[in-house]
Amino acid sequence: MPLEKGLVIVHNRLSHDMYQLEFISPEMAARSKPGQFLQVKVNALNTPLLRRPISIYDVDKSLGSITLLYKVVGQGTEAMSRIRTKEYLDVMGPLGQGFNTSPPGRKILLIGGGVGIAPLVYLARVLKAKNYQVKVLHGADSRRNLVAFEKLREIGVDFLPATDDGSAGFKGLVTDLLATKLKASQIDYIYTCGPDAMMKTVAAYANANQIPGQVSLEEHMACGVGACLGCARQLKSSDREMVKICKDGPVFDIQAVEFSVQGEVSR
Amino acid sequence: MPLEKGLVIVHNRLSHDMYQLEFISPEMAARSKPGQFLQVKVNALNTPLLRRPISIYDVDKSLGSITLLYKVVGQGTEAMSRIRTKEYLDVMGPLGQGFNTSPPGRKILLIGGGVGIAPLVYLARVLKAKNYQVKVLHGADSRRNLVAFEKLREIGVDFLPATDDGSAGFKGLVTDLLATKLKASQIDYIYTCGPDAMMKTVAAYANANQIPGQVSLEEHMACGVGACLGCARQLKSSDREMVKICKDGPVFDIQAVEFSVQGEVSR
Amino acid sequence: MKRKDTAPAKSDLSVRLGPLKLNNPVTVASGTFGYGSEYQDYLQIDQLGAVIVKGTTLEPRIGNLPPRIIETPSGMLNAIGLENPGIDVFLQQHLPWLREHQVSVILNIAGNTIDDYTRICSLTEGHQGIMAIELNISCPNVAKGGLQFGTDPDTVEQVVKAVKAVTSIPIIPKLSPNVTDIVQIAQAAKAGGADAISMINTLMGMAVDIKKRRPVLGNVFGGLSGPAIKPVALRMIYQVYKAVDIPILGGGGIMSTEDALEFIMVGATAISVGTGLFVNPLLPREIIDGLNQYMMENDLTSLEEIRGAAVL
Amino acid sequence: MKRKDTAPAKSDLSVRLGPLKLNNPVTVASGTFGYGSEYQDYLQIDQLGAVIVKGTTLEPRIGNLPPRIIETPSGMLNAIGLENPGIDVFLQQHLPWLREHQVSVILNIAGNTIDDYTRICSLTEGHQGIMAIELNISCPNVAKGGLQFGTDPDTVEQVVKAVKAVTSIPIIPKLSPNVTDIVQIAQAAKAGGADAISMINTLMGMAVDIKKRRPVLGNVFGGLSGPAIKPVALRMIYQVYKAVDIPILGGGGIMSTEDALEFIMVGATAISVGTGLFVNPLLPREIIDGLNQYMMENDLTSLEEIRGAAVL
Ligand SMILES: Cc1cc2nc3c(=O)[nH]c(=O)nc-3n(C[C@H](O)[C@H](O)[C@H](O)COP(=O)(O)OP(=O)(O)OC[C@H]3O[C@@H](n4cnc5c(N)ncnc54)[C@H](O)[C@@H]3O)c2cc1C
Ligand SMILES: Cc1cc2nc3c(=O)[nH]c(=O)nc-3n(C[C@H](O)[C@H](O)[C@H](O)COP(=O)(O)OP(=O)(O)OC[C@H]3O[C@@H](n4cnc5c(N)ncnc54)[C@H](O)[C@@H]3O)c2cc1C
Ligand SMILES: Cc1cc2nc3c(=O)[nH]c(=O)nc-3n(C[C@H](O)[C@H](O)[C@H](O)COP(=O)(O)O)c2cc1C
Ligand SMILES: Cc1cc2nc3c(=O)[nH]c(=O)nc-3n(C[C@H](O)[C@H](O)[C@H](O)COP(=O)(O)O)c2cc1C
Ligand code: FES
Ligand code: FES
Repeated sequence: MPLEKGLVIVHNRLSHDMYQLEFISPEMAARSKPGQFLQVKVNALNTPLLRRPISIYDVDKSLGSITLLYKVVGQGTEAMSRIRTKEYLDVMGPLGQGFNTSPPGRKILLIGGGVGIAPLVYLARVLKAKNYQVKVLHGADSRRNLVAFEKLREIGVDFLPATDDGSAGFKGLVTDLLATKLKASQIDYIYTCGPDAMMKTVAAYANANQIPGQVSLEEHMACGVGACLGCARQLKSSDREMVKICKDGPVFDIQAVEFSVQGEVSR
Repeated sequence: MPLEKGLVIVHNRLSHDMYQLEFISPEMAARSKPGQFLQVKVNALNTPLLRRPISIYDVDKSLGSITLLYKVVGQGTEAMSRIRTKEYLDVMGPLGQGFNTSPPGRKILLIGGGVGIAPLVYLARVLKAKNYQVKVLHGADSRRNLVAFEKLREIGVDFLPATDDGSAGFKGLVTDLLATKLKASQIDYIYTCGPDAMMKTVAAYANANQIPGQVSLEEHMACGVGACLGCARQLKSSDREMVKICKDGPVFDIQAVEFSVQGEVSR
Repeated sequence: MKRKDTAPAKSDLSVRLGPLKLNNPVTVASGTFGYGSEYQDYLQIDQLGAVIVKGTTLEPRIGNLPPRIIETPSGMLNAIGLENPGIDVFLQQHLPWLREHQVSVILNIAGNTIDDYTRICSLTEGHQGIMAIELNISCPNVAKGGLQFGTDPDTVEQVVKAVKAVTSIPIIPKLSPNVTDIVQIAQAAKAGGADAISMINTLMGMAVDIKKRRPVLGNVFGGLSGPAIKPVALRMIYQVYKAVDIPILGGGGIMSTEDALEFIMVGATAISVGTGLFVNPLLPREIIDGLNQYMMENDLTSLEEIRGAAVL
Repeated sequence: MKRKDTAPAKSDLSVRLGPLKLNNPVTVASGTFGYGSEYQDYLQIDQLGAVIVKGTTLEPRIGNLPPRIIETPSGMLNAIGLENPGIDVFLQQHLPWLREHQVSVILNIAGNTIDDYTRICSLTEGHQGIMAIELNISCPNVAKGGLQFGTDPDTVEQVVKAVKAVTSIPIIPKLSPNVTDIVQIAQAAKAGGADAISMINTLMGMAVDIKKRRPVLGNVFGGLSGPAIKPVALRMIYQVYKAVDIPILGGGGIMSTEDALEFIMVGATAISVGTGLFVNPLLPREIIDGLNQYMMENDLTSLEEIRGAAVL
């Protein structure tokens, strides 16, 4: 079912502005791949008008549920935080191309910044089940926003946090943790998702060390299915054609993307 | 304070579509008179855009609280029903001219239809405290929507319900109850609020029996304070001037109003 | 093929939009439905009254720089910039797919000059499966100093006349609402020989990124669509229905069956759903069902009975 | 009076709107604030940059039949029909009250003919306390076949010229957005001698009561205001700011300080709050405070520094 009203069974506030929502949709859960996303209708008022793209954070195929992790940043996510358990979530998906879940090599590094950890958790679960050696780096402002900690421990991956205030793990940027504490020779493949500045640094590192990998990009979306051409973006300034983030992405090869080609909208 | 963020202390569903909401605002409570109303902002999304006019249903001056009784009929009242206790209600008021609380005579009849009972309850309380003999007629579809029953019993007035399905009190229209079971000579003053058709019948009865009284009218509102001229209405088709329901009313003398001068908007 | 008469409780939703016979009045607006395949998981597209495909030009276009869309109160601005693969690719790749799926296709075309429009129309000759051509005349018209084609009555009449001369396919000019007098434009379209008119296209608007102190959209201006513009769309259709005898394909902010009924009651023969698809991809189907139910509840045998009913 | 320099952390919000010096750029839009007294429980009206009073005509008018307003997505339609007590009552009853309250008053006037406008202006001569006159030229113009005054550049120029000839009070024509080319209208206003222009008035729209199968509003059409129209307002102000050298009093859907900043960044010198007042009667005060804070955070000494900053 590409459109679902999924019963909300869990909706928790994890930190000041981070929430976790789990809903039931066995078919959607069965079809979801790491890196894909859903278009969520946050309320019945048509305000905000458009659906909001939210990554698939985790899937429980036995329960037939999908979990989302989101951060309240504006009126859409604020309205979303008001959805009650036992209500039905109006979602479209799974949408987009997910991550490559058969990367070359064995030693896999996942780097998430902030809520950018969301698409990497289900990826970690799938890679781990395929017996890859998975190491996850997660950068946050402080300990209380390392919200994926428990899931990652349960999945059983190697977890290295970095916090701005040093309240847990490495004190500083997650990219500094990468540069100073890891050996490039020990990494076969890199996945990253987070703020543009972070992904830019990670991509430079990957390219400098000739490590293949993938990134997950964001762009404002309307349809989410490739029909409106609203989410177009040039991957490199030299590209003549644009890609549709919703349909051709949101995941792209790390080498294919040039960061700072254009800025994000700040409002 | 004509604008208040009042702490919501009670918000209950009373029947299928009727809710009762009590919030704290000592100053607003102190200033409120029966028949006045509030302009309620139902959420923070600006959708619906305009505030919703809701009558003052009851006031507890010692607690400093105001209670509203409302029926969910559209997206505004639906959004209102989602306000949680401990949140703050954004309200303007008290607005408009209330009922005459020193009516001539002693034997006072209040007739409410459906949620039109709302402004009559606080009126009953005030009149009762002034030692008037108060009789309240309330028409509803069935017993479960006689939601003001407990408050009226507590106030200690004579209460005569009428229900369409006969599940409580008189079986039939409240206007038939009035016509068949009451003696006009036993009524010194009439107040009424409810659907136009009901008020029209009550007004005809009052006029035929030369009983003075007041009605509470409704019209779509924007400002609620007399600034936009949006809620204008002709009281009689012969009137040259229009009145502003929000500021000149919502209460008017029963003799001054001709019903069916114009229809309500049905959408 | 004969329609099954055994289907339970089905009203006859068919409408005649000028020379076009549609099974039902519900179409999807150009630019919001791609070339038809994008929404196939959500809708059985052969159930739609018609599919109006993405605006197509003579040559391929890469469109505007991002950001291309931004949400606004009850609406959105878009400045896609007519990204499309060009008419040849449409005719060779997309049209066969649409034909296979037995969809009624309305081709939406755009150009910078009258010549562009006539050349695209000529190219479509001999290709089966295009039910009508919708002329998007809201593009900047270089010859007229940057104002849009659709804002000048004379140009509207000329462009319609010119395309009518080169094709036998019914022509539906799509009117821009960014004009002083929509009736005058509709009259010009009719004078040019239009078979029906489509209205409204987007209102021109913009948004500012106050942090960056610059326009949000890469293109500065964009087209405003969605529920925000519904009151303007209804007003313009009302005006045209009252003054000009031409069938109207109406849209602008339709989000529900009730909205569709408003459009029909001010005179629209068929309606289009655009931005509403993004919010609810099942909307066209829901409106078809909703209209069916409305007709049964109100004992209507044809939507003709309520068309223009609210026009005084 | 000297301004107190001891007040903590206050930016200089004053602006010059042509010949007018306003303490701050925040005004309240005509027709949404009555004659000033209605909102006095909510706002200290002398703190406003200016109060633009209800549209006033030569003779009293009783206005349109109800319903006069209806909510729409992120907006509302109004068809008040210029209910007002006439210019005499304004001058005798309302103006003295406003003077007493030390408010900067902009009188909004409307008429059916050029003569109406000049006669009202003449009547205001000799009355203290009117800082400027806003000309509402969006009323139906009988001489021009029912289209509005504000939609024809020649008429705009004529009416402005005519009123400038009879009064020394600064004149601010208020432009209708229901036009093909707003720049042309603004140029005409300037050519007529306007001291500033005000924009935008409401977009013409309507709504249908599908149960009754008739228009909702007693007047059929109404003016669309509120956040729904903000993108259109911003676009038009951007266009005019870029092309015409005239100060702009901008508004249309302003609901927050951020909205006000968008208007200033596309070129508005002052802004007006209309429909937003109904939602939040404290809004003008909140915007004044918000702009003050913005100036401090961004080290601005004058709003001049960001005016038109987003115009490319
Ligand atoms: C493929 C994809 C996956 C995502 N996954 C997650 C996730 O798992 N968890 C999470 O918290 N967030 C995720 N985001 C970001 C999330 O979509 C935005 O934070 C959200 O749309 C903001 O909506 P708002 O109304 O709260 O904020 P506002 O800033 O008020 O939104 C205003 C407008 O901007 C758009 N917008 C704002 N930020 C973004 C953004 N970063 N990307 C795209 N559109 C944006 C909104 O859709 C809306 O149109 C994802 C984005 C994309 C594109
Ligand atoms: C003075 C006054 C006192 C009122 N007191 C109460 C009360 O105590 N309890 C209660 O349940 N209702 C009361 N109402 C009616 C209440 O205001 C409407 O039911 C409510 O506005 C409907 O909003 P909605 O969005 O849920 O419905 P919708 O029908 O979706 O509203 C659409 C539009 O119509 C307007 N509207 C709809 N019905 C009415 C109406 N009857 N009067 C005015 N505007 C209307 C809304 O404000 C809105 O603009 C009162 C109305 C007035 C004028
Ligand atoms: C993303 C997007 C792209 C559009 N592209 C086109 C187009 O290529 N050609 C065209 O004539 N109209 C185009 N439109 C306008 C729509 O077809 C429609 O006329 C308009 O959006 C109003 O309807 P709505 O409010 O239902 O969306 C586009 C609209 C949107 C939102
Ligand atoms: C109820 C109402 C009455 C109005 N009356 C007038 C008027 O008398 N004269 C005028 O020039 N504009 C009038 N307007 C238009 C407003 O002044 C303003 O230009 C318009 O509403 C757009 O701004 P807003 O979206 O902030 O409301 C009125 C608007 C409303 C909502
Ligand atoms: S969001 Fe519509 S094409 Fe990507
Ligand atoms: S609601 Fe504005 S005058 Fe009554």
